[in-house]
Amino acid sequence: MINDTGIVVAFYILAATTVGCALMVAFVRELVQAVLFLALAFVGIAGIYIVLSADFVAVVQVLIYAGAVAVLMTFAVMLTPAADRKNSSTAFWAPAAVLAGLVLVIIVFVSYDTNWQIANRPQFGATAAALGEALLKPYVVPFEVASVLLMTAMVGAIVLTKEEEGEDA
Amino acid sequence: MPIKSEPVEVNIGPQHPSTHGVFRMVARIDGERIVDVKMVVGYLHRSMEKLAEERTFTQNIPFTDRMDYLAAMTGNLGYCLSVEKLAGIEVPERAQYLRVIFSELQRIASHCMATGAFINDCGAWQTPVMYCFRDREKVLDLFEMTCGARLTTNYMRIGGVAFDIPDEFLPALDRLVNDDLPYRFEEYEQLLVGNEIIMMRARDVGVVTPEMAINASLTGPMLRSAGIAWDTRKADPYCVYDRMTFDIPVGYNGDAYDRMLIRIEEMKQSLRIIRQAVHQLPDGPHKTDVPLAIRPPAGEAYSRVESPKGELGFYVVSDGGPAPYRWHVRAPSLINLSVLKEMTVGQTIADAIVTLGSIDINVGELDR
Amino acid sequence: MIMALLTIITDNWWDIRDLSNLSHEIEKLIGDANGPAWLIYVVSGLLGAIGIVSFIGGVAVINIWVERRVVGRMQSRLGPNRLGPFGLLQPVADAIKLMQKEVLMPGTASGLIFTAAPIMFTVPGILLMAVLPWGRNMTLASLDVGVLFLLAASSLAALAVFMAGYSSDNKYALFGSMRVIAMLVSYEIPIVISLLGVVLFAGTMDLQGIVLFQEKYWAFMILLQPLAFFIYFISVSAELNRTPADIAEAESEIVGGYHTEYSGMKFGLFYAAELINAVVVSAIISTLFLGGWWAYKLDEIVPGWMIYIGKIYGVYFLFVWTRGTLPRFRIDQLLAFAWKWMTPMAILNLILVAAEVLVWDESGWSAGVMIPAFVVINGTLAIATVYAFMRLLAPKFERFPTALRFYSNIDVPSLPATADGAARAGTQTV
Amino acid sequence: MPDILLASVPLEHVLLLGGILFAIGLFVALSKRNAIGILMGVELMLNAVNVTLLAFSRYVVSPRPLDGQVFAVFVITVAAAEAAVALALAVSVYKHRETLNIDEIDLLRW
Repeated sequence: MINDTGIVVAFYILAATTVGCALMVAFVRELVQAVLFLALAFVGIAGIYIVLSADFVAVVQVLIYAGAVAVLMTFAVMLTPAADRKNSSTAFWAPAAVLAGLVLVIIVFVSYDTNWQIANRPQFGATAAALGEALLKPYVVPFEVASVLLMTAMVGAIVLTKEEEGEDA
Repeated sequence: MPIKSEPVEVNIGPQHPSTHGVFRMVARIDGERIVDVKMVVGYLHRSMEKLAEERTFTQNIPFTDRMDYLAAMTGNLGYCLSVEKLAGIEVPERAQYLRVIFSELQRIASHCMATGAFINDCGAWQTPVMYCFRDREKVLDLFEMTCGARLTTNYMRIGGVAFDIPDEFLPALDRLVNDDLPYRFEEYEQLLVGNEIIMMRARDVGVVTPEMAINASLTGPMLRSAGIAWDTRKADPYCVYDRMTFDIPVGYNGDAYDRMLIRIEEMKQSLRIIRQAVHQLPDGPHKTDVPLAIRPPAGEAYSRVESPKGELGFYVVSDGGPAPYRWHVRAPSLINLSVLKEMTVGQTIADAIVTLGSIDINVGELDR
Repeated sequence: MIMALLTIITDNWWDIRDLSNLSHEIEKLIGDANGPAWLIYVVSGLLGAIGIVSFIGGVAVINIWVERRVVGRMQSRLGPNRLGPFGLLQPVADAIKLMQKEVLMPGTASGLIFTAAPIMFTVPGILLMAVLPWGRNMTLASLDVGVLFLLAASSLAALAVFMAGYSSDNKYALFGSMRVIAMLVSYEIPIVISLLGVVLFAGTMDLQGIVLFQEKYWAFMILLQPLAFFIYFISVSAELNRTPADIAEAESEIVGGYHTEYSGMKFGLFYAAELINAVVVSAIISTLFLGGWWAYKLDEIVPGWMIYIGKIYGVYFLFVWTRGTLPRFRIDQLLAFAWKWMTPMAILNLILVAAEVLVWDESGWSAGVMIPAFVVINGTLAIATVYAFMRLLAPKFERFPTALRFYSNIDVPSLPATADGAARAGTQTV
Repeated sequence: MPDILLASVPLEHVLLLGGILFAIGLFVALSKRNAIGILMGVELMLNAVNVTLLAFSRYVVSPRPLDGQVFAVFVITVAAAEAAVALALAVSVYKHRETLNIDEIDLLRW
C-alpha cells in the first residue's frame, strides 16, 4: 500500500498536474504549445512512476519522452509551415469526445467493479538491477525483438525521409 | 524531393554585433542557407563630399580622418597627395619618408584590427581581438607621441606633415619594429594559420574569382587573395615607395582564409618598409610653406594610395577658389563590398558573417 | 600533530570532513525530543536543499567574477577590478543592475512559455546537483539510477531553450532554438554511449557507487576511460552552448540566439543558469571521471567536499579555457563531428569496455593486474583514435595551396586593361 | 495527528488517472486535424497504459511483481520506435503532399 503522507500528497498533486497538462494538449491553440504541454505531462507521469516506486522507469520516461520524443515532435512541427501549426480539431471532435467518454466510463466501471487482490508490499526500492535481470533472463526474447524493432524503426525512418536520387529538386 | 521551406528574411544589421558598424544586410534565408542578400548602406552617411565644397583644402583634411577612422593616416595621405598634384607642390624628402613610415604603421594597426575582428566573427570569444588590440595600441601610442591624437590623427598636411617626429620617437619605433611586433606576428601565425577550426570556417568561404575581382574592380587584400598581383604602391608608386624593397603577398584561392594570411603577411612587409625608411630617413624640413588657404589653379587631379582596405583614390576638382569645386572619394570599402552578394549566396549565415568580416569594411568610409 | 587533530574531531559533529555528522546530530536531537519521524526527513531534506541551493547561488555569483577574471587573464587584460577587493563585488553590481532593468516582453510573444522558459532552464541544473555525492555520507538524494537521472535531467534544458527561442517570436531566437534541437539530437547519443562505458566498468549507475569503485581500485575513471572522458567533455561542452560549440547563441551570427529578446532578471536567470550548468557539468565530470570527493589518501585529512569543489573548479577552468581560446564551428561541421567521429568512437569504446569487463569477470584475474592493463589498453586506444582522427578523418585542405605567392615587381598593363581575367604574371620572387 | 497524514492512495485512483489520460489521448488522437497532433494523442494513450501497468505491478498480488515494470520498459521502447517512424512518415507525407492536414491526406497513396 502507498501510505506515506508525502507520497500521497505528491500523487494527487502530480495527478492533477498531469491531467491538466493533458487537457491543455487537447485544447491549446498552437501545436508547439501542445507539444510543450505534452512534455510537461510526460514529466508529471514520470513523477507518478516514482510514486508507484518505479524509479528506473521514471528516469527512462523523462529521458525518452521528455528528452527525445518531445524534441523530435518539436522538430517535426518546425518542419511544417507556419500555417499548419494549428492544433485545431476535425469535424469528428464530438463523436471522438463521446467515444473517449464512453471508454473512460468503461475503465472507471471496470476498475471499481473488479475486486483487486491488493498485496501489502513495501516500496520496491532500487529496481534497476532487478529489471536488468528480468530483461536478460526471462524476457530475453522480447528484449532482442525490441532491439530488432528499434533497428527496423531506425532503418524505416531513414528510408522514409531519405531524398531519392534522380528526382528533381 | 526536398522539403519545401519558406525563405525567411533576416535583417543582419544595422544593429548587429558583427556588422562592423551600422551596415545592414537583408538576407533571405532558407533554413541556414542564404538565397539572396540585399545590402543597405547609408546609415552613417555624413555628406562629407558635399561638405568639403564649403571648406578650404586644408580644412578638408580632418574629413579624411573620419572616413576610415581605423586608417586615418592613409586617408590623410591620399587627400594631400591629390591636392599637391593639383597645385604642383614639391614635398620635402623627410616628409615623404615620414609619410611612408606613418602610413605603414597605420597599415599594421588597421590589419591588426581586421584580423582580430575577423577571428571574432569566426566565433572566438574576444580573445584574438584583445591580442590584436594590444599590438594596435602600441602603434597608436606612436601616433600620439607624434601628433597628439591616436585615432583621428590629422597628421598629413598639404606640402608635408604637421609635425616633425619627437626625439623619443625613433627609439620607440625601433623597439616596436625590431623587438616587439615581429614576435607578435609570429604569435599570430602560430595561433591562427594552422588552426583547424579557422581553416574549417574560412577555407573555401567567400570565394572571389579573378574574373569577379576584376569586374567589380576590387582592390587590396580582396584582389590579391584572388591571385592577382596588384598593389598601388608598386603599380603607381607615390612618396618614396619606389625606393623600398618589399614583396606583395598574393593568394591562390580567393577565400577568407587567404585574405587573413595576406593581411598577416602584409603586416610583416610593412615592418620591412618601415625599417628601410627609418634607415634612409634624411634630415631637412618636414613641410614646405604652403598658404593655409591654398588656391590651386583650376583643374582636376586624381591620386591614389594603397590604404589597408585597398586602393583609396581622391578626385579633386578646383575652380581656382579656396575650396574644392568637387571632391570625390573612391572608397575601397564600398567597392570591395559590391561583390558581397556573389560571395555569400549559397552559404550559411555563419559563413556570410565570416565573409563579411574578411572583406574588412569600414562603415565610416563606406557611407562617408 | 595531524593524527592528534584527527582523533579530536573524528565522529563528532564538528568534524567538517563529513557534514553528514552534523545532520545526524540534528536528527538525534529530534529523536531525543521525541519528534515525529517525518520531521527528521523534512529537516534533513531541508538542510541538504539549503546547502545545495546556497552552493549553487554562491557559484552563480562567484563564477561571474571567476569567469571574467580568468578569461581576462587569457585575453591579456585585467577583467573586473574596480568594485571591492580584486573586483569581487562586480557580480553584486551586475545583479543589482539586472534587477533594476525593465523586463521587456515582445508584444507577439507567447507569454506563459516566454516566462516559464528561464525558470525551466534553471531547474535541471539544481536538480542535478541533488544527486551528486559530496562526501562519503553526503548525498542529498542517493539515486540507484543516478547516471540515467543525469542524462534525463540535462536533456530537459534543451527543451527550455527551445521554449525560449520559439516563444520570443524573433527570427534570431528561432534560429538559436532550432540549432539547439539539432545539436541535442546529435550530441545526446555520444554522451549516453560514453557514459555507458563508465557505468559498465563501475557496474552501477549509482554515482556514489562509481566514486566508491574508483576508491576501491585506486584509479580515477579518466585513466580507465580516457576516450569516454574526451568524448563526454566535447559533447557536453556542445550541450552547454560554450565555444567552440556555442552555435545556439552565436553572438557574431545570430546576436544572442534564444535569449535575444530577454532582458532584466529573465536574462539574468539565463546568464546564471549557464554558469550553474557549467559548474554542474564540471561536477558530473569530476564525479564520474576524477573520483569525486575521493583523492587517494588526501580525503582522510582534507574534507571530501573541499576536494570535490577543487576538482569542480579544475574542470570548470578547462571549460573557461576552451571558451577563451577556440573559435566556433559551423553548425553542419559540428553535427558532422558528432555523427562521423564522436558516435563511432563512443561505440568502439563501449565494445572495448564490454570485452574488458567480460574478460575481467570471467578470468577472475586480480584487479592489480587487470586495472593497469586496462589503463594501458584504453589509453593507447584513446591516443590512437585521436591521432587517427587528426591524420585521417579531419577535413583536408590539400586542394587549397596554403602558401602565398610573393611578387617583388608587378606588370602594370597599359590602359585599357585587358579583361581576360587571368592571373597577371609578375616577377615572382618566392 | 490529523487524519490526512494517514491517508493512502487506493489502486482505483491510480487506475482512474490512467483512464482519464487514456480518454484524453483517445480524444486527441481521434479529433486532431494535424498528423503530429494525432501522434501526440497516441503517445498519451501509451503513457496511460504505462501508468496502469505500473499501478498493477505496485499493488496487485503477483509472484513476480516487477514484470509490470519490464512491460512498461517495453512499451516505452515501442513508443520511441513508433514516434520515430510516425514522425518520419509525417515528414515524408509532408514532402509529397505539402500538408499534414489529415482531411486532405485521403488518397491512400502518395
